[in-house]
Amino acid sequence: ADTSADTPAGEAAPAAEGQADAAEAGGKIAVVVSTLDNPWFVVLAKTAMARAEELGYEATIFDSRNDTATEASHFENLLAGGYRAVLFNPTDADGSIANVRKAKAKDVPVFCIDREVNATDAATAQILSDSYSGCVALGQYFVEQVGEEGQYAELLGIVGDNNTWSRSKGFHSVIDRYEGLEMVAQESANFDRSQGLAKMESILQSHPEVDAVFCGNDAMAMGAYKAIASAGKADTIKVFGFDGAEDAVRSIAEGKIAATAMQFPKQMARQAAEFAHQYLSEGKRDFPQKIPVSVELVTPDNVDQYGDYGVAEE
Amino acid sequence: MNLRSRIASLQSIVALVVLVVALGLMTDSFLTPENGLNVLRQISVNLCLSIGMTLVILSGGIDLSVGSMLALAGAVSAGLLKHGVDLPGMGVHLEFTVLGAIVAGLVVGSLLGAFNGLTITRFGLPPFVATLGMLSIARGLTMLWTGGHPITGLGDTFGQLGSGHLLGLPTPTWIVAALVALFTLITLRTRFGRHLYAIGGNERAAELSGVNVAWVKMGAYTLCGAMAGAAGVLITARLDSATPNAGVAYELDSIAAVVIGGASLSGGRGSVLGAALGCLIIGILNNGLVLLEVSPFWQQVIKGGVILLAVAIDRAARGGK
Amino acid sequence: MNLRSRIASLQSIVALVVLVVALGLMTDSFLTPENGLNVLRQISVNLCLSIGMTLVILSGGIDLSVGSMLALAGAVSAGLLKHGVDLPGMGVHLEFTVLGAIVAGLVVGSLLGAFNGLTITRFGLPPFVATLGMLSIARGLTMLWTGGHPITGLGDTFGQLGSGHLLGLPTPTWIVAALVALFTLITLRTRFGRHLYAIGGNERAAELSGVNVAWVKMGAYTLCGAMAGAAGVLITARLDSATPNAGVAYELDSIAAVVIGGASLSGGRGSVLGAALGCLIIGILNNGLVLLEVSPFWQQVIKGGVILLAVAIDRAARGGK
Amino acid sequence: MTSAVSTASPTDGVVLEARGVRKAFPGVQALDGARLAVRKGRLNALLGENGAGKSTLMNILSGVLTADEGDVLLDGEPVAFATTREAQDAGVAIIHQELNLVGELSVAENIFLGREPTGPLGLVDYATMNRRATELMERLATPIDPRRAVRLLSVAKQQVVEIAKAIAFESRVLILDEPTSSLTGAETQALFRLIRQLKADGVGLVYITHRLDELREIADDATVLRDGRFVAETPYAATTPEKLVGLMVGREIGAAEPLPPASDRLALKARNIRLKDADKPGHMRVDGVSLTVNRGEIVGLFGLMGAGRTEMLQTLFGLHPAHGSAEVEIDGEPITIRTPRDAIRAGLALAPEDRKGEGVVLGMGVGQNVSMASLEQIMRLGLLSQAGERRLAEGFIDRLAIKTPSVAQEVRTLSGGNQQKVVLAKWLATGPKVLMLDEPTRGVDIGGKQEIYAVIRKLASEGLGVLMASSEMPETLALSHRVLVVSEGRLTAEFSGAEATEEKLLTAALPDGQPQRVA
Ligand SMILES: Nc1ncnc2c1ncn2[C@@H]1O[C@H](COP(=O)(O)OP(=O)(O)OP(=O)(O)O)[C@@H](O)[C@H]1O
Ligand SMILES: Nc1ncnc2c1ncn2[C@@H]1O[C@H](COP(=O)(O)OP(=O)(O)OP(=O)(O)O)[C@@H](O)[C@H]1O
Ligand SMILES: O[C@@H]1[C@H](O)[C@H](O)CO[C@H]1O
Ligand SMILES: [Mg+2]
Ligand SMILES: [Mg+2]
Repeated sequence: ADTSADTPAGEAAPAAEGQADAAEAGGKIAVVVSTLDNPWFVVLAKTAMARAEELGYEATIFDSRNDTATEASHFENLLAGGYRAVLFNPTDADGSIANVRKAKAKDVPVFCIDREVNATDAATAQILSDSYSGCVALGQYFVEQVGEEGQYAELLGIVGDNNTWSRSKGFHSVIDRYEGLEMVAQESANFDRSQGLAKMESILQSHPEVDAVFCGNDAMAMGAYKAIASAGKADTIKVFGFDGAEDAVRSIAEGKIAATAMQFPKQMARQAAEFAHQYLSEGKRDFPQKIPVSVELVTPDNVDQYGDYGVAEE
Repeated sequence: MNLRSRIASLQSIVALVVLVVALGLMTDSFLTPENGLNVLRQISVNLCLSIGMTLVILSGGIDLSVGSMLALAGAVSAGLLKHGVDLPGMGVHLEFTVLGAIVAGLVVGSLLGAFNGLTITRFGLPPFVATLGMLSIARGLTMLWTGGHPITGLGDTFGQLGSGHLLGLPTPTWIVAALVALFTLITLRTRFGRHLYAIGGNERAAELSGVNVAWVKMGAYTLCGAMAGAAGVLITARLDSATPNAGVAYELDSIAAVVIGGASLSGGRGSVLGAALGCLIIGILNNGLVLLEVSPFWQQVIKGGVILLAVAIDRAARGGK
Repeated sequence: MNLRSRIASLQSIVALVVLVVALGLMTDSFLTPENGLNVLRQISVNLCLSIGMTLVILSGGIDLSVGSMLALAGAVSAGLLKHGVDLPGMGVHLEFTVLGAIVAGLVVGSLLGAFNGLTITRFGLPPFVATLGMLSIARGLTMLWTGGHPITGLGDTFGQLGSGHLLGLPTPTWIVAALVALFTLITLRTRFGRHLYAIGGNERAAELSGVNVAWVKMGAYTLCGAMAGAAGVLITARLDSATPNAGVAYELDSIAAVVIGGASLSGGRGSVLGAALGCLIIGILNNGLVLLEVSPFWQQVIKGGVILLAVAIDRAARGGK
Repeated sequence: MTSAVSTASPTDGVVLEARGVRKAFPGVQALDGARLAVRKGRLNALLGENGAGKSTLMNILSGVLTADEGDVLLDGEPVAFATTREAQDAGVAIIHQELNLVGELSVAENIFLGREPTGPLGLVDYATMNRRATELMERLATPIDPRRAVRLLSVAKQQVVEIAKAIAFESRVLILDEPTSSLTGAETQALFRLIRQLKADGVGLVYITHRLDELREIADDATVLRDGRFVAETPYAATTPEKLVGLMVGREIGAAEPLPPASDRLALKARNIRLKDADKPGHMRVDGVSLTVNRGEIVGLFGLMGAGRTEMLQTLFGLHPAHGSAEVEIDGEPITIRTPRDAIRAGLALAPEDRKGEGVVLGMGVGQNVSMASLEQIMRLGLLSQAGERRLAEGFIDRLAIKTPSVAQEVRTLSGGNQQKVVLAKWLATGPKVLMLDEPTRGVDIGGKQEIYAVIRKLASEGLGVLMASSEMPETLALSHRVLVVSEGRLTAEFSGAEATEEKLLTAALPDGQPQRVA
């Protein structure tokens, strides 16, 4: 398989046992990812692929383009194509279940990464980013920073996406307890930087006095920050993001953005690849169904510990 | 039957055969019965949309809203099946059988399509704008109906429609095959069908000949909506889930299939069979690139290139412009 | 100047005025100078695309690839500015100035556009298919060039292009205003422009009148690519970041703007000024819905509805067909 | 304005009647008190100059347009057809001036469009449809395979299909708006036979033409319109073509001036013009024709429909680069022509026969159409000068008496004859050395023809060479210094203007006619 992309591959040392069992390893592993239209998922998919290749497999990335039907086709094709395992980032917690079951029926193990499927008997294991609790933490930090009174805006991701809602709900589970915190605008900017910018520009028009904006991902946060900075309000309006993207982390260090929540896509992806290896070459079957990977709050106080989508590299 | 459209279909077959042979030589897993069934199943949704799109394109129009209509019809169908509906103000709760839910999906699609037809024929909106408006409206309505969340757990009977088999072939394949046959007949052998060609070929002439242009167009958009509804039901059944984002950008694939199949976007030329070939070409391309293990970034480059090549071969074989 | 297109532009003004008055009455924050500047800044990218799209549509074609060309041009421009490029096999590393990077973006756009023109005029591909292929190819190339990651941190000089001000107006607004003026002149007062209208109106008659149809079309697609390149540079400067998924689905907004501005998709009718009005209408709509604090679900429904209404008013005002 | 109303036309038997009809378009009062009566079993010839309002009136009678004022009476009852369908159902059928066919559909499908016979299951009954289409086309002496796509037929055959379409259904009133403008001998005669038959069956007919010599054979009455107003109605027997022309134009038309002498210096020399038949390998559409045109000379090309004249001119003009070839010299200079651009640059011009498809851009203004092939003339400082364009166009509007409210008027709204003049103006504006004309006066009224002839003569006297393909015998005879006869892609005869007669031309044009003095 060929990815001509400049994957920052193999920053973790190859696991010893992986090399030892390479003889029994080998074959093809599929990385099915919900979309590559978003750098976050590119990191996830490329890391999973790189790790699988280190472990001696041929790995191929499948892009579902945020479409569950395309994902279904990928599963059919890869099952026909003799893949031995699937490292899976589903498009839809419910819609993707049927796909996982198809694989299971053919004894092909599926390891979910980052997003879950709403069934406990389908995937072999699910390594999940806990968006909801991440946003609970983010919400608590939000109250610390903004105070118990004030006006804020929220930029939602794609409104048909589960992550959009788990993040929004996690955040509101905290914020809605404070009556003094008033949400004056809630818009969708589709996880997109330029839409984040345009929506924030307009929001600033009707609500110049907002104190903060909570964004469902870092791309929107960066766009919103641009609008705020252009309006000369960088000092008064606090921006909160989610993901831990490289430029967001840098912006926190530079004091531009208030906080984000670090997901660990690389760590999750590597772990999924290693699980698949254990399944295929070591015969391991007893995986925990759900392995939550906590989402960590990144603030100016601890930002030096973090890098691009993970902990800072030594 | 129209000679030109017959030739047009034949030419797309050339591109199709080239593609199949090339892929067959390049990978073992392509020319297997199982993979063949996969492709057939995978194209069924696009084919369903493309049948309706063919009618609209024949009439000289275009429908950008098929993906959104698909989503709303699928969501309504799933919602009614799962939860039924409270009739407002009457205190009555209606439950839906599988058949009832399917019919509801088709009705929703037809109504949306009829609305497109109305804005186009009654208010004179250009089809591009009218259906672009609908693209946005129907997507918004889908979000409102679902609250942005997928509707899942629709039961086995319903699921059979999408993933079942009949005499060795996937159920959706039977369904769309029947639709292809039906609409081939409609386009080639009914007055409605012939009038579609006439309107697309020369609307003024058709009107002066006494063809009820407005009604025929209404029919085309309504049927296109109905087909989008059918596609919505199929995709929901196949995934056992109606997702609010279903069908985003499907209009492009569907229009591409119709055009690759020999239709002209200025109307009057094209055929349902051609559209079916176009869907097959696109479906095989998607399937083949995956089997060849091409990286996703390169896939897009190659897919674009092959579409250009396929149609260029096609036009060259057809000779002249 | 073409009388018809003058009238067409005037009519879109009706829809625009209605919209502005309505929004002005409905919310205080709409009719402020600052919000006006916002809208101007926000529409600049779409306007840039729509100028090029106007040329293509006038010639009777369509360009679906503008969003992808925008992304590739922006990414190349940003990549060269930030990292320069190694000339393969020569051990030479080239660094780019801001101006050099901007020019590179325009060149990339022009080349992609010229390729579209070539497949259409030389190989006779229907514009829809040719540019659909390019949509896929250029997006894939963008992914390959960026590795799927955004390119950020491009420096203040470059950023000024997108977010700076000049005499109280945003820099991008000056740039697109100049482009609108330039292309209004080109379409209405040069041979090339006149030939575009002629080809779109009756390609055969134009050919018989000695118009070099292939060259004029090449020109239209190349300029459309160049405008997409300019839009790519602008959006990158505005965001201080070239994202690989920039411009997805922008073709629809751009075509919509041109059509709302009175152009006919069958060619020969439309104007750059009309397209500018179309962009304003769409931009004001997007801005207004946010100011009105309509929920995101309803926004889509209302946006679609208002587009339908705006164009319906427009057509009604223009009287019959 | 003498209102020479004759009372001799029968007042009984009126089936369809229009009275006091007014209709305005933006900038034009197209009809301003028009009237017309259609009588059972009689043919009323509707005459008038280009733009007099004939087609507009017919469009009102047949439900295409509605009148602003005035009455339409069917059997004495007022009617208002909202659609052509309603008119058809009431028994009023029309053949429009411009072809209204769907190119992609077959001949039979076009004939029965909107009224297809259906069999069981509501499916279109192609067997019946094709059989009836065959019968109809045979009645019109133009046997064509009913399954053939109309797109593939010549303009003349398409015109016959259009006629078949109108007579396919028993109508009580049949309106024919210039049905013969692209027909020649045989089809015209067949049409006249059919008209006589229809009259005998009691059908009332309206017939619009600019070929007054046709009327003698078929007309019972004649009605004249001028500037949208009713001028006169008279039984045909009680008038003469000259009187009718006087009523139409309101002035005397002078006798044709003699042709100025041609020079003996060559303007165009074309050798071995060849065009392969793209559909039938091995066949030639034009087979090695050589011809010359001197400066100041008008050379007529005569032939039956499909003889290959159009293709010959097209090949010379660079429109068939793939299949055609010719060795061309202009003013003694050998030139290579691969595209119309090459041809125009070398001083050739071609006013094509299909004005809607190849001549005008309907959606553009008169001025923009006129200047289209000579934009360099109106460039000022690298930009198109609108004033220059207006001057250029106004010059031709005067010279050719083009009837248009303004230079900016969309050509779409001009009457057919005026559109033809716009095409001519476009080519004259290029200042050609050799002007090729393909059916130059199709649809042009008598006055307009005279104006066009005068312009052609004048240009010839100034040294322009003219090569003119025309199916109108009188035009060919009156205007040509020399006539070349074409049959099946070859030259079969050459006559000087003096020796050419109708009979000689026709004999030479027949496919197996004996070659006489082949050039
Ligand atoms: N749709 C229209 N819009 C504006 N003006 C029109 C329209 N149709 C016709 N006219 C004008 O109405 C007048 C009458 O036109 P009409 O076509 O009836 O003439 P006609 O007698 O049929 O001429 P011809 O012999 O050239 O066919 C002309 O001046 C023409 O320009
Ligand atoms: N049998 C045919 N099949 C396809 N096209 C045809 C056929 N006959 C004529 N045409 C096309 O129709 C056009 C006009 O036909 P027309 O009969 O006037 O030809 P022509 O040879 O120019 O005859 P004429 O000498 O009467 O002008 C020409 O461009 C010719 O190419
Ligand atoms: O975690 C990812 C990223 O945050 C992305 O930006 C949107 O989708 C989520 O699933
Ligand atoms: Mg007329
Ligand atoms: Mg001819």
